[in-house]
Parts: sequence; C-alpha cells; structure tokens
Amino acid sequence: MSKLATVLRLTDVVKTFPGVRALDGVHLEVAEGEVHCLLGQNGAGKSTLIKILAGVHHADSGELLWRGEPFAPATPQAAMRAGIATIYQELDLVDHLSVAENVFLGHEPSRFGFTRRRATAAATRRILESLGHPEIPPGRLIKDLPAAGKQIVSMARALSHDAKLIVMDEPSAVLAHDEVENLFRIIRELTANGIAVVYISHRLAEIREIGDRVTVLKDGRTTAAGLSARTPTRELVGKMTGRAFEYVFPPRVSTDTRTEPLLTVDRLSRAGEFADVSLTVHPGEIVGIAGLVGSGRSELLETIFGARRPDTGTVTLDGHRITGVGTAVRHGMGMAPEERKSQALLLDEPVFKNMTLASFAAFARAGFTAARDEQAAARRTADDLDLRPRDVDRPVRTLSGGNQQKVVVGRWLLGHTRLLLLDEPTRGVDVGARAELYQVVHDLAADGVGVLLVSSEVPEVLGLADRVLVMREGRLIREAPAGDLDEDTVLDLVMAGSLMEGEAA
Amino acid sequence: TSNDPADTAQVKTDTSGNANAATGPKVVIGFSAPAADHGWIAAITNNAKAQAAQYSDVELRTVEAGADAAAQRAALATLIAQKPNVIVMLPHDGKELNATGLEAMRAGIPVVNLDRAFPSAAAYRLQIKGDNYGMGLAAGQYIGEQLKAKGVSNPIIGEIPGIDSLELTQERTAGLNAALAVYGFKVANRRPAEFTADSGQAAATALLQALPKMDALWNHDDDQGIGVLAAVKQANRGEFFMVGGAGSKTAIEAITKDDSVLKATVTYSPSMASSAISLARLIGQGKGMSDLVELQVPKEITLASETITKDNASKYAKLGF
Amino acid sequence: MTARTALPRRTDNDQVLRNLGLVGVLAALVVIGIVTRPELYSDPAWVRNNILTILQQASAIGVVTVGMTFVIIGGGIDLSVGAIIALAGVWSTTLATQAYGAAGMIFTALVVGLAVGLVNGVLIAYGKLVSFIATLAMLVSARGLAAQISGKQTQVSTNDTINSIASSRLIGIPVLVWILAAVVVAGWVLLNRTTFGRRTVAVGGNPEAARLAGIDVKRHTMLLFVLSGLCCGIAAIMLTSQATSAQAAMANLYELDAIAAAIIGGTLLSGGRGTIVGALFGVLVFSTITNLFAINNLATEVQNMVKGGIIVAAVLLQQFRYRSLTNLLRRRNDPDIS
Amino acid sequence: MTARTALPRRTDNDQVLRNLGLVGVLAALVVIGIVTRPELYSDPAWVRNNILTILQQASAIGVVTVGMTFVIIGGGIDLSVGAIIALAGVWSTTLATQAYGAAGMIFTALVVGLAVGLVNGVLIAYGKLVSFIATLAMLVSARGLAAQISGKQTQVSTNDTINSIASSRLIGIPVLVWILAAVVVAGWVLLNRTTFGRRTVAVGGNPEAARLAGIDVKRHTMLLFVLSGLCCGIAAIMLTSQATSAQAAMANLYELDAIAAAIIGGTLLSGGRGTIVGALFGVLVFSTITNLFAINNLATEVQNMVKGGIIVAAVLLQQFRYRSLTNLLRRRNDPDIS
Ligand SMILES: Nc1ncnc2c1ncn2[C@@H]1O[C@H](COP(=O)(O)OP(=O)(O)OP(=O)(O)O)[C@@H](O)[C@H]1O
Ligand SMILES: Nc1ncnc2c1ncn2[C@@H]1O[C@H](COP(=O)(O)OP(=O)(O)OP(=O)(O)O)[C@@H](O)[C@H]1O
Ligand SMILES: [Mg+2]
Ligand SMILES: [Mg+2]
Repeated sequence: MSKLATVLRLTDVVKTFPGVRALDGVHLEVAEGEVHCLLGQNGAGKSTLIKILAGVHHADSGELLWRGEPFAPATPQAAMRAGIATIYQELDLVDHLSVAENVFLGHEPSRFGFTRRRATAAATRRILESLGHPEIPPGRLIKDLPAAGKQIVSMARALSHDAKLIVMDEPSAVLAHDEVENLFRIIRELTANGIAVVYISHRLAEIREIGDRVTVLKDGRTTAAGLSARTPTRELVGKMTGRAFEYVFPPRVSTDTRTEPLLTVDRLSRAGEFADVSLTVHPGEIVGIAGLVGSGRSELLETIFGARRPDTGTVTLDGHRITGVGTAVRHGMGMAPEERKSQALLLDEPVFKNMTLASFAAFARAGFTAARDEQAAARRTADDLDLRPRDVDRPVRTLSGGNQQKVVVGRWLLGHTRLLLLDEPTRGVDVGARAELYQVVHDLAADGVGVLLVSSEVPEVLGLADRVLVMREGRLIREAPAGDLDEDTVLDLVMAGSLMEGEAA
Repeated sequence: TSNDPADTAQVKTDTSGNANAATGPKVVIGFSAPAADHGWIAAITNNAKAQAAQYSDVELRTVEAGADAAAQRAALATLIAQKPNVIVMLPHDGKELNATGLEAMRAGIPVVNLDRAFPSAAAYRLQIKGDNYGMGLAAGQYIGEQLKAKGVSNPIIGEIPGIDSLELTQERTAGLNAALAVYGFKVANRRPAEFTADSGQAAATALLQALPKMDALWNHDDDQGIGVLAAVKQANRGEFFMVGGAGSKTAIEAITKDDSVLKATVTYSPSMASSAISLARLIGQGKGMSDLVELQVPKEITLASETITKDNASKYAKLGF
Repeated sequence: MTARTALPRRTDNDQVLRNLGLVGVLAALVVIGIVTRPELYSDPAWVRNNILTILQQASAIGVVTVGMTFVIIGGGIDLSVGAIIALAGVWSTTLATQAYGAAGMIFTALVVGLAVGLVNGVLIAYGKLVSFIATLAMLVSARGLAAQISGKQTQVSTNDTINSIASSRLIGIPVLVWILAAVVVAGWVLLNRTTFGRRTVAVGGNPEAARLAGIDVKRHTMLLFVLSGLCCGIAAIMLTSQATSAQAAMANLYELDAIAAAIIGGTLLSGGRGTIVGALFGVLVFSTITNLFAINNLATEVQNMVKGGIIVAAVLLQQFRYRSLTNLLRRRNDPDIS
Repeated sequence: MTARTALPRRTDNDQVLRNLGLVGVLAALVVIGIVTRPELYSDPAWVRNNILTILQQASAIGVVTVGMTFVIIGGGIDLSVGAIIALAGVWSTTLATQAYGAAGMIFTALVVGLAVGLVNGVLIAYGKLVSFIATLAMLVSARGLAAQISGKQTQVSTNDTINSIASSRLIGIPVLVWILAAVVVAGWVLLNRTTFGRRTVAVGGNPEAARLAGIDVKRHTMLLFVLSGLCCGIAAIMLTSQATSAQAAMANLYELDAIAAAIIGGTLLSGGRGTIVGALFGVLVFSTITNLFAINNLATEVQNMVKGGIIVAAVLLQQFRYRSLTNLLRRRNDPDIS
C-alpha cells in the first residue's frame, strides 16, 4: 500500500480554539487509493482536523501539501474544487429541500441559472443506485427521511463531487450492520478507482476490516502515524488513551425477575411505526432492543417516554400511568434520545445547565435555582463519564460529538432516575468512554435502576443486556435472555427488509 | 374630548324661517372619513351623522376608511359603485385621494371635500376647509401680542406640532412662523407629537428638558395637549403660557378655570362636518344657500380660525368637542 | 418496492394542503359576503368588478410580499419595505425626476429600491447586523430621508403615463393586476426552478449546511435584500400611480402586512420554508377581508376587532385541515412552537 | 486545561462585553450632548434632572421591554404590547372604572393585561398559532376594542392618586423610575436565578430538548405571554399617569421599540438567549437618543435619518468591541446571519 503516491501530507498542524488547543502538532500522510483511518478518543481533534482539510477551519500553523502543492482552502468551496469532499459527523442537510437538491446543493446542474431538475434527479438516482439505495426517491424531502437515509444522502453528496479524496467522519455511526457492509463495498469501489478515503470511526472492528493504515490522535497530537490497520488492539488503544485496555462488558450478576416489574408496556401501537408491543423492565434489569435501522425502535422509546401519544395501549411505571413526558420524568423515567443536537441539547448553554436540564427544579429551593450545587453535581458526573474537557462551564456547542453524547447521558445520572431509556447511547463514543459508559449503566442497574436500551450494535446489546428483544418492522418477534443469543442469530432475526421499506411504491 | 362620547355632536337645528329646511327630494349622501383614533376625527364623524339625522330627506351611508389612503381608496371604490347622490369625504390626504375624487365626479357624483384639499379643481364640487395656516397665524399673533405686552424682548418659544409628516402640520407651523416673524420672534425648539396624549407628554417632557426656561408654547392639538399639560405639571414648570389648538371641551374648560399654563386655544372646528352634510344635501337637491344670492352652493368655503381665551370661552363652550 | 417517478416531484403535500386551507378561507369570506349583501352579489357585473377591485388593491402589497417571502425563507426579515416604497415614491415624484418623464420616474423608483436593498443587504450580510435591527434602522432613516426630500409635502405626480397605469386595463384586466401576476410568476419560477431559489431555501433552512456546500451565504443573503428592495421599487410605482402622488408617510405599516401575508401563506418565520403561492393567498385573504368590511360598512373599531378574529380563524382553519388530513397518514407530536 | 470558576461565568462573558459595548454607546451619546450643548451640561442641577428625565421617559417602555425580552428568549414575539397597553389604559379610565378609585383602576389595568396575555398565550401554546400572527391579530383586535370602549375619545383620568404617580418622587427619584427598577430587578432574578428563567431559556433554545427533559413547553410558553401582558398592564398605569389620560391610539408602535431594545441589548430574535440588563441598556440608548435630539432641536426628518444611523452604529460598535476582545481569545467562523 505505502508504495502508492502520497496525495496529502500534513506536518505539525496546530489549531486553537479559545481555551482549547484542539490540534497541537498533527502529522498525517494519505496515499492514493488507500483507506486511511483516523483514530482517537472523543475530543482528540479528528473532526477539527478534517474541517481544516474541508476549508471550514483554518490552521494556525503547520504545513499542508495536497498533491505536492501547498494547500490552505479558504472556503469549503475551495476545498471541493481542489477535489476534497467531506461527509461531516453532524449531518448537514437542508430539511425542506429534496434529496436531489441536497445532493447537488451548491453545484446544481443548471442552465442559465435554471435548475435542470430531470438531470439532477437522474444523476441523484444514479448515485443512490451505486450506493445500493435505489429505493430513496430523489424527490423526497430530507425531513421525511429516517436518520440512516440522511446518512446515505450525505454520502451521495460527497460522491456527487469529482473528488480525489473523500473524508468520512463517523459515517457508520447511524448505520446498521448490513448498511455498514454496503458502505464498505462502496469504499472499496472508490479506492479501486484510486480515490483516497480518510475514515473516522470509533469501532475498531470496522477499522480492521476496511482500513489500510491508521493514524492515531491523542489530545490533538499524532501519537502514531501510518500504522498498519492490523496493529493489535491493545497497542492501538494504548496509543489512543495512554492506557492499555480494551473495552469489555463487565460481568453481570443476574437480576431477580420475580420482583414486580418497574415498567409495564401493554399492547402499545402507533400506526405505521410499531404495533402491539408489550414488554416489561424490572428494577435493576437491563433490557436491550435489537433491530434494523428504521424498525421503529426510536418511536417505541419515545412513546414509552410519553413524547408521542400511542394509538392504543398503555405504559405503566411502578403503578403510575404514563401520559406524557411530564409524568414520565416526575416518576423517574429518563431518556437519552437518538439525535442529540436537535432533541437533547441547548448548544449555547454551558455543560452543567444541559446536564441539569431535567433536574434543575429538584436542585432549586422555592423556585430559585442553585447553580453552585448544580455545578458541583455536574462536575461529579463529568468525572464519572470522563468528559473532555472537564470544564462544565463551557458551551456544549464547543464539545466534540462524543462528549456531547456524554452530557446527554449524564443528564439522567443526576436526579432520581429509576428507569433509563437509552437510544443509541454509544453512537460516536470512543472505546475508553464506552467502557466507562457501560460501567455506569451496570452501576445504575446494580442500584436498582431499570434500563431499556436500543442499539444498532448487536454486540453491545448482547454484552450489556440481561434480556434481549428483537424488533422487526414495528413488531417484537423474539424475546430471550442475552445468554441464549449470539450475534449471528440476532442478525438473522432482524434481516430482511431495507431502509425505505413500507414506503408507497 | 370627553369621557362620555354620547351627544357631544354639533348640529344646526335651528332651521325656522329657512326655506331650505323644507323637506325636499331624498338625497343619499355617502360619507367617508379616516378611522378615528383621535378626538377631532371622531367628532367629524359624529357631527356628520348627527347632522344627517336632522333631515328626514337625507340618508347617510358612511364607509369607514381604515388606516391609510389606500384603505380609503378601496372603501370609496365600493361606495362609488353604490352610486350615492353626493359624496362627502375627509380624505387621509387630499393629493393621494385626488384620483378617487376625479373618478367620483366623472361618475356624476358631486364630491364635497372636507378639510384636505384636492389639487385638481375637477375632483370636487365643494371644498370646506379648516384654515391650518390661519390657525398657526392666530396662535402666533396671540403669543406675539402677549409677549409684547409683557415686554419680553428675546422670548423663548416652544412648539409641539402633531404628526410632522402631515401637510396640515406643515401649514400650521408655517402660519406660526409667519406671525411670530412680524414681532421679530422665532421658535426655539420644536418637538412633534402624534396627536395622542401620551406622545404629547413625551414630546413636552423632551421640550421642557431642552428649554430650561421658556416664555410661550404652542401646542397644535388639544387632544395631545392633555399630555402636554400633564408633562408641564410633572416637570413643575409654570413660567410660561401655552396656547392650544382645535378647541376641545377640556381645553376650553381649562382656559375658563385658568388654573394651568393653558391660556388660549385656536379653533379648528369639527363642526365643518355638520356644515358639509347640510350643504351636500342642498347640492343633491340643487338648491343654493339661502343667505347668498347665488342659486347654487359655492365651490369653496374656508372656516376662520378663532382664538378662544378666558374672556370669550363661555361663547365657545358649546362648540368644544 | 422502489418508486420511480418520472419527475422529481417534491413532496410538498403539507404546503398544498395549507394552500387548500387558504382557498377555503377565501371561499368562506366570499360566502359571508354573499350572505350579508345578496343584492350586490346578484349583479354579475358588480361581482366581476369587485373581484378585479380586490385584486387591484392587493397588487402593490402583493408585489412587496413576494420579495418579503424570499427574505424570510432566506432566514431574514425586512422591516423597511414600507419606508423603501415611500423613499422610492417620493424620489421618483420630485419635480426634478418628473422632468425626465415616465421612464425616468420608473427608473428612479427601481434604482432607489435596489440601492436601499443593497445597503440593507450589505449591513446584514457583511456588517453582521441582525436583519430585524438593520431594517428597522433603515425604516426610520428612509422615512426621514423621504420626509427631507419631499419637504413633508405630498408630491403630486403630473405624469399622465404614470397616473394612467392604475386606471388602464389590458384584455379587461387592470394593468396593476397584470404586474402582480408577472411578479408572482417570476417569483415562483425563481424560488422553485432556479439555483437561486434552491440556495435561498438552503441559506434560510440551514446556513451552516449551505456554507459547507460551498454556497456564498453572505452574498446570497445580500441579494435577497436587494430583491426585496427591487420589489419595493416596483410597488412604489404602482402606489404612486394609484394615488397619483407620493409622500413620506405612504405605504405605512406595509412591513407588517407583508410579513403577515407571507406567514399566513405558510412561510416559516424562522426561514427555510415558504411558498409564493401561499403568500399570494395570504395577501388575497387580507384584501378580501377589507372588501368584505367595506361592502358591509362595518365601523372601523368593529372591523379591527373582527379582523383579528378572522386572522386567527384563518390560520386555525388552515391548520385544522392540514392536521386532520395528514393525521390520516401519520401521527406526529411536535410542539411546533415559535 | 480545566478552569474551575466559582460561579457560572464563562458563557456570560460575551454578554458582559456586549453590555459594555452598550455602555460605550451611551457614554458616546452623552459626550455628544456635552459637546453640542455645553451650556446645559454646565448646570449640575440640570444634568441631574436630565438623567432622571431620561430614566422617567424610559420607564414605561422599559417595563414592556422586560416582558418582551422573556417572550423573545422563550422563542416567541409579542406584537400586541402597544395594543394591550391601550386596551388596559382605556379600560381603566372609563368612567365606570374610575368610580372605583385608584385601586380599581390599577386592578383593572393589570387584569386586562393578564387576560389579553392569557388569550395570546393560549392561542400560541395550545392553538399552535405562530406568535407573530397571533399577536398581530391581537394588536388589531385589542386596538379595535379599545376604540370601541373609549368611543374613540381621549379619556381623561380624574383620579389624583393615579395622576400623581408620574409626578411623585421617592428619595429624590421619580416613582416611575422606582417601578422600572423594581421590574428590572425582578426580571433579572426571574431570568437568572429561578427555575422559570431556566425553563424560558430551554424552551426558546431547543423546545424539543426541553420537552424531552420533562418541561411543559406549552404551559411555559403560555405563561411567557401572560408575563408580557402583565408588564403591559403595569406600563398602562404608568403611561396613563404620565398623560393623565388614555386613548385607543396610545403606546403606538411600542412593539417595535420594545423588540428593538431587546435585540440591541443582545437578545437573540430566534430565542434561547438574552439578558434583562442588555434590554434595559437598549431602552436607555433609545431614550437618550430622543433626549439628545431634543436638546439639539433636530428636525424630525433629520432626527429619523440620524436615528437609523445611530442604531446601526450602536450595534456595530457593540459587535466590534465584542469581536475585537473575543478575537484575542479565539477566532470563529460562524456566519451568524438571521
Ligand atoms: N468551535 C469550537 N470552539 C471551541 N472548541 C472547539 C470547537 N470545535 C471543537 N472544539 C474543541 O476541540 C477539541 C477537538 O474536537 P473534535 O470535534 O475535533 O474532536 P473529535 O476527535 O472529532 O471527537 P469525537 O470523536 O467526539 O467526534 C475538543 O476539545 C472540542 O471541545
Ligand atoms: N419524520 C418522519 N416522517 C415519516 N416517516 C418517518 C419519520 N421518521 C421516521 N419515519 C419512519 O418510521 C419508521 C421507524 O423509524 P426509526 O428511525 O424510529 O427506526 P429505528 O428503529 O429507531 O431506527 P434508527 O436506528 O434509525 O433509530 C421508519 O420506517 C421511518 O422511515
Ligand atoms: Mg468528531
Ligand atoms: Mg432510532
């Protein structure tokens, strides 16, 4: 691999944000036609690095060479013109434009300023087909697509440019197992055509499978450059964290399911989303829901939480009927929703206020907030979750994606949560923090908190949960103790069906 | 101005011994005035209605004219379509409604313009105007005389006009300046209000702050004058005298009582609306004004602006609105 | 499973339903008119004439609303439209300008509109002022300048060509209505069929995404205000022709009417969504309400009380239809508060 | 790397800098005053009096702006404030109400303000109307009702207690200024130190996140409009006392002034961020501009032209200070267009 020509070379790149040295001497060399993986903990500076490549941020110092030429893209446009396309970690699509319009936003096929809609649609359809998703209609508005569909559109957008280098910032985070396979197929096609790919992911298994070489960042510094993707996990993790461990699922003491259930969901249905779902969660029990992307798990969770009104069925928490989010929270239910930016965070507010968003009233005395107490509590939680930076006063906006996720989870560790609903809790969370998060979930369960977990990562569901429910097309099709299932069985169960299934043909 | 809107209208009821009083052919009079957010305009509409009610041979069709010239044009378009015998209108702005006046006249409907002149003579049959310039002139003369009598040589004079972008305000100010010039005086500071009491208070407060000492003040409008007087009191000032404008009931009362800085007011009477209805009826019936030799109503009538002081206030008490 | 539509039909069902709702509101207003004044509505000539009158009265504000809709979709707001009209109107009716004849007057109005829009746009896009503040400042300043230029006098237009615009018809339809139609069609095409339109939606809907897609967000924002200014210039000519005059206080509070019409038409005040057709319906609703009041000769204060109620009812009705229809397809629970 | 500050400072820095910028603007205005009218400023008694006058003239609009700031931070807008003041003012000065004396009048004004705010709030929170439209409709309706109640007359207050509020002082400071101070302090505490304030920021910043955190977004939205209505009720009494009268057209365009003051003070029009202190400064800037114009006897048209310029300059200056200072710490790239 390394025989191939180097297309991109970064030397000693530095980038500071107020109070943070996000990049502090980064080296990176990417060769033609290779998949170069960037590895690093949350906040290590991966997204910042690729945003410099994309012309979004500007390096304070350091040297960038793009195909041998000094390179400093002033705008995203300049970077694209140079042949660098980017799929950002935070999906940046326009809700009220169609799929096709989003794919070609900024470089619309046009004649005298008039958009060529047929040509745009046809080109979009071609790209979507090559991505293995011919079922996504180019005319559909983005807001009507599920999260995974949006990720596909983001990818289509990057492919719509005639790029020599495609940067992918955690593209697999919202994708399910089969989707990731599909993604890898596409990446292989790209590299076969000599296109270089910079690939960011927290899943080491993926890096093993698709990556050629790995560059590891730690605290904004390159700690290892151009390692083989087959480097032992222990070594990679060591470079990332300075510690040498790999995450493992802590051993579980089996819970006593003979106690009264904490949560009882009885024949819950919402038209078009899920039907006839009944389940229970006992105190101290972790129940995992496995299923394909788009199988309705998020909607189910939101409905249990009272954020959506069910068509039929009831939700009971410890004898209390849940009729809305208000009653849910009051009776000790908490939820970390799927889309943190739009559903969970006040981006301009400090970390501690985000953490106490559901509990500030409990801290308050006679309606007056107790900011110091909140800060102290938030700081403890930040310690528990290894939040980086550990500063609870900075706006959440300035945190890396993974750390934002920790803030959302942290919210429900404060206060008196007795049942925690987690929707993709480790999406975008690095290995170190993941292990800590798993430990936190276990500790909670040990304290008698019930946990209902949705995750697209089957090993996570199997490793963390006591009991697993498998969901397909809005129905629960299997329930079993985690020990009775293995990854292949679960994948078998959830398979069949694809992203836009159920859409009008 | 008064807290009970009931029956403050000015109507001419004494019709004895007047041939024109006899019931004639039925006349449908269309009437349009701007939306009243001000006592004077409200009085115009009230007077027109009350006067029309005096005649058994008059049917008044009022169309409310909304907030601006465009709205009034729209309202008048529907009125013209209903073909009344005569239209009496107080336009938002004479020039902006000139086209509408022409349209009505072309449709064969005589137009009586109240207060705000059309530039084109073909756009109206009769024009009844208050005398804005004359109002300023009267106020200026009164102020000049008083100050001369007191022997003030270099007087500081303040002015609080109404909405400054209106042409009528400009005419009033021009009249004031012309009259003061005769005495060699001029206005030291001018803070426009908006014909409302709260804006009058704000403008007066600013003016009083800018002029720590003042000799005389003309406030164009008695409605906003309520606020002006309040501001004077709140600032604990009283070294000057004030002249009002329009001739509202409260102003006349205050002048009579003589317990404030308000010593006089110059009239701009909404009674013109009553006159307009009477004359519109005559136009509709093809009659002339009985005291004139002419067979028809004349084309233009301008009301005189009179000065109300403590001495003659009792005479005007009835006319206050 | 795979849907292959021949044309990229954008699934703007919501919007179509909303517009249907507005048509319902319009129909309801007409029915009220018929019920309350049957004798007028029994005369077909009057009805035809009344429709044209409504359209004509809606024409100038309609043109302004098209520009406003673009600005709002693009994430901004333009409070200065009324003031721009006044300035453009006053400037084009100074004696000096009138000496250049109709062409000179029209040219002046358009250039003034453009120029003021450009100043707005530069302040907002490059000066990074919030559009609300920048255009509010412009509102105050432009009206001040208009008062200065006009000497606070109403300036009469003596140009017959200009004055006759408002009274002329083409194939039985008033010229002003033709102008409105032209602007609406042009606006629709611009929004839905050009890159400019796509970018407007992107800039308003997700400025960060637009920037990442390589769109020059600042330049585009500026252009939106220029467009709005241009529409004001056109409206200034239309209003001047209707009033055969111009003055500093003309087009008073047009900003509120235009914004209200755009929003009632389904444009999101926070940007990123909106339709020209909806905006037109919004304008027509207001214009029809005014007409309804006039033919029923409601007192102004009653008019106002009722008008507020009708606005609320119109939006509720629109929402109701929208919801009940879409609920058949799906259930959602968004609070949608703004 | 981790800074442990005793109090939640960090994110407030921007705001403090912005407020400093506004203080700079105020100082500049005063300096202009001193330079242009040195003879007035040389008299300490006049200066003291002038400051009190400026504060007094800012008092009613200041109270309204506090309520408006809450509404805007909470993601809404209230266009009906001027109309609510008019309705509350007119209602509390009817002969019938005045018969109940000062207490009756104050009670009436507050209840009317509350009630209208409640209607706004219910329409917006539960009727799911956009606040711009709902309060615009309320503006029209409330002024109509006020005109109806007052018979379009200016209603004189004959109650000496009410009338004397505006002319009374407490420890040398006008009572109106005390009221403003009380409302500002209460507003500051409410926003920054209570759960209500925290909810307001959450509801405006990200309603969905607020909802999923268990906050009753609808109820809170409603309460914000009630709060604004209440502030209008207070302002109605203040204005009535100042003008010793009330009428349907009073407090004209207060909505624009209040929104502008709030935004100049650093409140985000799109919600989720804002400060009471900034809003107060915004009001004071406007009030000081008016005062500056008065003592220099500027003509209205010039005044307006200049005023627009000052607003722009104030915001630019504020931003400039803000940027140049923060740039020392950081470089950002956000387009920040709204
Ligand atoms: N706009 C900004 N302002 C201030 N600090 C920022 C900003 N953007 C990023 N940072 C900081 O820079 C550091 C690197 O962040 P970055 O997003 O690059 O991390 P990352 O490696 O992509 O993490 P993750 O895996 O969680 O996505 C973090 O400490 C983050 O808080
Ligand atoms: N806004 C929307 N409009 C229409 N359909 C939607 C919308 N959001 C989701 N859906 C549909 O609802 C179904 C369930 O989607 P959802 O994303 O909740 O599934 P999920 O199991 O949580 O998958 P994920 O792993 O993406 O979270 C899918 O068929 C999806 O297409
Ligand atoms: Mg990242
Ligand atoms: Mg999901």
